[in-house]
Amino acid sequence: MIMNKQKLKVDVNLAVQIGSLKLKNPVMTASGTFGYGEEYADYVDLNKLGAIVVKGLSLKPRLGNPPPRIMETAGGMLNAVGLQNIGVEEFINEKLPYLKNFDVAVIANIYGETYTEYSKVAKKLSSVKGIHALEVNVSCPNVKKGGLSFGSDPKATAEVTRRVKAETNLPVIVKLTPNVTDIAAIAAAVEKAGADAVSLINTLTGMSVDLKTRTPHLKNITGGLSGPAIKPVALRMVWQVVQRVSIPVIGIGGIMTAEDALEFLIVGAKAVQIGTANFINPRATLDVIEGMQNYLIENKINDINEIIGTFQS
Amino acid sequence: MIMNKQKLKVDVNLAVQIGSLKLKNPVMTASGTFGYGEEYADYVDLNKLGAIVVKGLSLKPRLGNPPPRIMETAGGMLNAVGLQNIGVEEFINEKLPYLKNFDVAVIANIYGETYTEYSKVAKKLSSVKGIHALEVNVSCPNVKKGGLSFGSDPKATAEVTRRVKAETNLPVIVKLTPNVTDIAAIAAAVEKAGADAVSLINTLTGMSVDLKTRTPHLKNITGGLSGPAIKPVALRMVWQVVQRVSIPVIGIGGIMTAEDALEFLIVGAKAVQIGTANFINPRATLDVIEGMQNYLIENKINDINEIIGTFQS
Amino acid sequence: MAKDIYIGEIVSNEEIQKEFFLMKVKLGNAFDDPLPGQFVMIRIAGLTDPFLSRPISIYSFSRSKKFCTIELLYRVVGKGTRILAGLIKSSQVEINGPLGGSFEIDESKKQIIFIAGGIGIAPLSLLAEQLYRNDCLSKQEISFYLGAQTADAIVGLDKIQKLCYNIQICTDDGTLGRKGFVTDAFQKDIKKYSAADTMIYTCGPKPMVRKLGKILHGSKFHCQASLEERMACGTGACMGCAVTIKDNKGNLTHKRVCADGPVFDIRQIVWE
Amino acid sequence: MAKDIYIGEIVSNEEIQKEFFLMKVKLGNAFDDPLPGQFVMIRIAGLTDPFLSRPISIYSFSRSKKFCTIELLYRVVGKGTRILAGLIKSSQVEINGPLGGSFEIDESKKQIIFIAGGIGIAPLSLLAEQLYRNDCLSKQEISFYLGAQTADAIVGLDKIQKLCYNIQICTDDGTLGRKGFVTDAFQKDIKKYSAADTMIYTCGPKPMVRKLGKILHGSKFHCQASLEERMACGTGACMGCAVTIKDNKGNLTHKRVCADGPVFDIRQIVWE
Ligand SMILES: Cc1cc2nc3c(=O)[nH]c(=O)nc-3n(C[C@H](O)[C@H](O)[C@H](O)COP(=O)(O)OP(=O)(O)OC[C@H]3O[C@@H](n4cnc5c(N)ncnc54)[C@H](O)[C@@H]3O)c2cc1C
Ligand SMILES: Cc1cc2nc3c(=O)[nH]c(=O)nc-3n(C[C@H](O)[C@H](O)[C@H](O)COP(=O)(O)OP(=O)(O)OC[C@H]3O[C@@H](n4cnc5c(N)ncnc54)[C@H](O)[C@@H]3O)c2cc1C
Ligand SMILES: Cc1cc2nc3c(=O)[nH]c(=O)nc-3n(C[C@H](O)[C@H](O)[C@H](O)COP(=O)(O)O)c2cc1C
Ligand SMILES: Cc1cc2nc3c(=O)[nH]c(=O)nc-3n(C[C@H](O)[C@H](O)[C@H](O)COP(=O)(O)O)c2cc1C
Ligand code: FES
Ligand code: FES
Repeated sequence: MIMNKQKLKVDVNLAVQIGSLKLKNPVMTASGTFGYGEEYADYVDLNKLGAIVVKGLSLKPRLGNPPPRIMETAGGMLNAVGLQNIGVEEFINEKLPYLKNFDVAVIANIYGETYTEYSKVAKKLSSVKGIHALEVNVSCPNVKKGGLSFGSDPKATAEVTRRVKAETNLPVIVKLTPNVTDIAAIAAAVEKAGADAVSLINTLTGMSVDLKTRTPHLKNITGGLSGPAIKPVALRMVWQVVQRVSIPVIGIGGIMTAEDALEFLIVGAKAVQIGTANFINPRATLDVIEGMQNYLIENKINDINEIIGTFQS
Repeated sequence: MIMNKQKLKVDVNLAVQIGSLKLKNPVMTASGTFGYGEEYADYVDLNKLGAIVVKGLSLKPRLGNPPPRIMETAGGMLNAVGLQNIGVEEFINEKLPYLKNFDVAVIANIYGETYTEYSKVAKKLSSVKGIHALEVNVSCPNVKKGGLSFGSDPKATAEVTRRVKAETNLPVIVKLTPNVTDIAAIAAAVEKAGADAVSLINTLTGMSVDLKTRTPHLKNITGGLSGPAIKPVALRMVWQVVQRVSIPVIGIGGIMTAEDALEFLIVGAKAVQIGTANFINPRATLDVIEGMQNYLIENKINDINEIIGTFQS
Repeated sequence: MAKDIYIGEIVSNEEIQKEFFLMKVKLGNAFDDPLPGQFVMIRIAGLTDPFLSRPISIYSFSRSKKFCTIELLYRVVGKGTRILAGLIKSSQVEINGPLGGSFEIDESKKQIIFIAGGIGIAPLSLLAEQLYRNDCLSKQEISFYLGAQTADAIVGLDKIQKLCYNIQICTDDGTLGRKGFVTDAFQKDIKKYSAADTMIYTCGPKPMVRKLGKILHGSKFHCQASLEERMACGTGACMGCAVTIKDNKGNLTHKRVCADGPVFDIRQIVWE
Repeated sequence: MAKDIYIGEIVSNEEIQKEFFLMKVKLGNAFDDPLPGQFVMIRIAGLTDPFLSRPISIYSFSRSKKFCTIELLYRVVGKGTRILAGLIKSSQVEINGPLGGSFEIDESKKQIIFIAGGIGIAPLSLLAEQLYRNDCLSKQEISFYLGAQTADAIVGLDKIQKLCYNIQICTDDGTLGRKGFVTDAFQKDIKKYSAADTMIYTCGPKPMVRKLGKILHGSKFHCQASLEERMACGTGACMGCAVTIKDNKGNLTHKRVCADGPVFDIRQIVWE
């Protein structure tokens, strides 16, 4: 069995704070790439994770887009899953109980096609135990209605934020889309609207063509680009947003290794999410956590917070 | 010597028309990646190219950004050259004469920090023989002033287009930045302002961090991401723009092979530009041209124009 | 039934037929006994291009005291398989598995029919082997319909010949066995079989499975089909490998080939 | 002097010292005779990760009737060189070269001084060899100052011992030769040399070259330094490998290490 390096005794602190949410380490799973947790339980001790962000939840179950839904690209992949999910009710009844068995923060990623849908999903999830925060997806580029239109407009994004905040006492993380001219402006609007944190980036919209048939590789034509290919764009946007807002920023995009994750922390992200890397290496999350520990030990730093935002520009 | 496949007798037509500009094939070099042509003359018979787009020219010589200027990324690279160039005068006197020795279309990529600079550069280049078109860079993301601000605003981009058109009789290609929310809207504005064609995409803004020093890998901090990593985004944007405008669209972004180039043609690009691929394979342009010929022969198509825009969405 | 990732060492990787390779991979003994129909996600250790792992069925499996060995029978169709084919002895591959569900074995069925197209023989061979070993069946009762475009694309024959009595080979161009589609060959024989006592297992290209679905439509034959879709995670997390299924209540849903499949009741598969 | 791309076959690739490798590559005979100081861009045929080619100096060169052979002496410092180090005999590499300008040989200078830091010895060795072969100089007149952090990082000694009479070795930790920086060792000896009759050639880590620049500042010594910068094209097209140079008129410009260099007059180099 690989990547099962011997556990080293460490007294370095990896715990970070996202608003009122305390995490044992800054490594979360990215929504849609880790299912509802149990899909990776054979590979990963879920108790070791900073947080599990579950697949995006909508008010009603969603069938999602027709197949084919994914395609490989250079250093990444395209997906057009179309937010297929079991709906918030079934999540609460079927999936949440399993997650409650673990000592790990559970973050529900929510999605709506109208302001009211966002409110309702937020309300439902806030009425149950076992959920530690909400991540609001205003940016899924795969669904023509909703997602994109909200996330690319500062006003709409702010309004979604207000609606969700009005329904919950849980920390609210707004997840931003990179398919915009000025992501920092949107982050600022979201902060003003009361968000407790922002996470970025969601996928960059892309496409690819099957030469044999001259048809798109994805039935949905366009899909979301993720993986190491987008890391430089994600890191740039996180850095821009960190300079603009004072709420915690969660870095996402192409993180494969602890080194990648540390780049995000150094430019100012308080935590990171691991997405596509889970597909390439099911133990990516644990490897990143272990790599962070080793980095701190080698550099004689005893608290991860000491390196956050230490970028020398 | 490699990639020197035996030349096969072909009677397939590769010639395409970009407005009034006739090209012997749809394969151009991307500005800034092929120098002024002579840098690649040892590897490539320049007569075989569809067109040579030279390094971006400004009114006065530019020192460019301090080093380090480039960094490798997953499936691509970051650059922050900062438009170092010899200036339009020296180009006309020192570089253009050399290019005139070849039977190839020469396209001058121009850049300004003010509307007047754009006008002046356009005027100077239009007064000399040997230049077949102007490509207006409104999108270089590396220079804080100019570039980005023009290209991310439809009005400013349109104004630059009008200024340049007013000074020249050469076909004017406006090169768009991908760092925007709605690239099709900008393309539409540019078309309305009289552009003869649009080319896209320029680089996506990104960055990367040196963990040892916690400093940026690029002195300029941010740089432009290019290479196969960005191809899906480029292809998506080209497809969106093709649907929106009726002027010719030139596809750019991550093209490494003939297959990549054909994807752009199929979604509707009339021609393509090869950029970063030249660094990986100095003969990339010729390999793409040859690959296109082979594709046409294998598929019994005798004119490249027959596959342009044949995307079945 | 735990899945995990292992570093496998290539024992051999031979081109047994033009474009068809048989890869023997040595794995740690912790690797679970695979069930017929299960697959692995394979990638080259340390290589990030190709980016995604490739799903390949487990063609055969054996366990010794110290380690176990899986065989993968694969066809070179693109970038990833071409690179796999280039791997030499003792190269390392990352193996994630065993993944997915398996074919169901119904002891009550006296007659087993396999219908395979080209490389579709891979998962069916492991099943045939197991049925034979379990000797819940005698050789006589296993019929194998094997089809491909041409003789060169018929693989794995040697192995199934040991296991099956009645083997029907079809090629579209008639270069081997009967000329025509394997599904047509089966359709010609269909009256020979009684739906009640028969279980059909199939794997092959979409058009073939689809055709078979049409043939069986409305009949009482029970048929388990192993499907293929592009995969990212292989473990049920990404929802990338969806196939459209009509459930018993008649509702359309998207199932995951990797986790809910790869084996589905052919009647439930919805073709666009 | 035409550059071109070639498929090279690895004849050998040995770890001659911890983390230091010597790679022998067989190339087509069309490969031009390299001048001392020139380099190649090397990548693994068909591999796209690492994405950019790596610039490596030509350490030695020989030509037979049928082919020619280049030797590359390199240190594993990161991803690309680690992968290069993993290549086995008869693997294929893509070689683009010979690239860049070369050291200038000034016959009028009677005394030659080499100052190398670690792997910086690579391009200087080829030059020493050539000077020796041209016998425009006798062994006595070549002094070689070779420095590194520690004994393990001193490479290529065997070869230069054949070529140079006076070899000064320095290590920061004193594990071999004098303790201290090679630049200090040279500074101690500087009075022994007459600026008018001496040519200094140097290559090594930035801090070393910079230090040497300071030492020589204001003196009449002529010194040619080979510099390193990250490269994309290696052929002068991308402007990526810029170094800041003060030209004779005192204006600051950015020169390309790959095309205008890699060798520059140390007096012209502007350090931030
Ligand atoms: C459960 C399962 C079991 C399989 N078992 C076998 C087997 O035993 N032997 C065998 O030869 N093949 C098998 N396949 C098909 C095999 O996965 C593909 O042939 C292979 O992924 C092609 O990769 P490529 O890079 O060569 O082709 P490319 O076309 O370059 O691949 C591009 C992308 O599409 C995916 N892809 C392409 N074709 C298929 C396909 N038919 N099914 C799924 N994904 C595909 C690739 O994985 C990759 O992500 C199986 C597929 C699945 C889903
Ligand atoms: C003209 C020239 C000649 C050289 N000759 C030799 C030689 O003979 N032997 C030798 O061991 N090394 C030599 N180098 C340095 C060698 O190019 C780097 O050590 C190598 O590129 C590091 O690659 P990496 O992937 O292992 O390191 P990484 O740090 O992973 O590389 C990341 C990126 O930075 C670049 N890079 C990192 N360090 C350097 C450096 N010092 N110079 C230029 N680019 C760098 C890489 O090429 C790559 O693009 C030379 C450099 C130049 C410019
Ligand atoms: C298959 C897949 C499904 C995804 N589903 C969601 C989702 O439901 N909600 C969401 O906010 N983001 C979703 N994402 C985006 C990821 O959470 C993440 O923001 C993005 O992939 C970039 O990170 P990465 O490069 O590490 O994957 C999905 C990504 C992938 C690849
Ligand atoms: C080193 C470098 C320099 C560039 N300089 C210019 C430039 O001067 N003007 C311009 O319009 N685009 C410039 N570009 C952008 C390219 O022309 C092209 O639009 C971009 O690299 C995407 O294509 P590619 O992925 O094929 O490289 C430059 C790109 C690179 C990598
Ligand atoms: S491949 Fe991810 S769910 Fe099946
Ligand atoms: S590496 Fe491109 S100009 Fe030097």
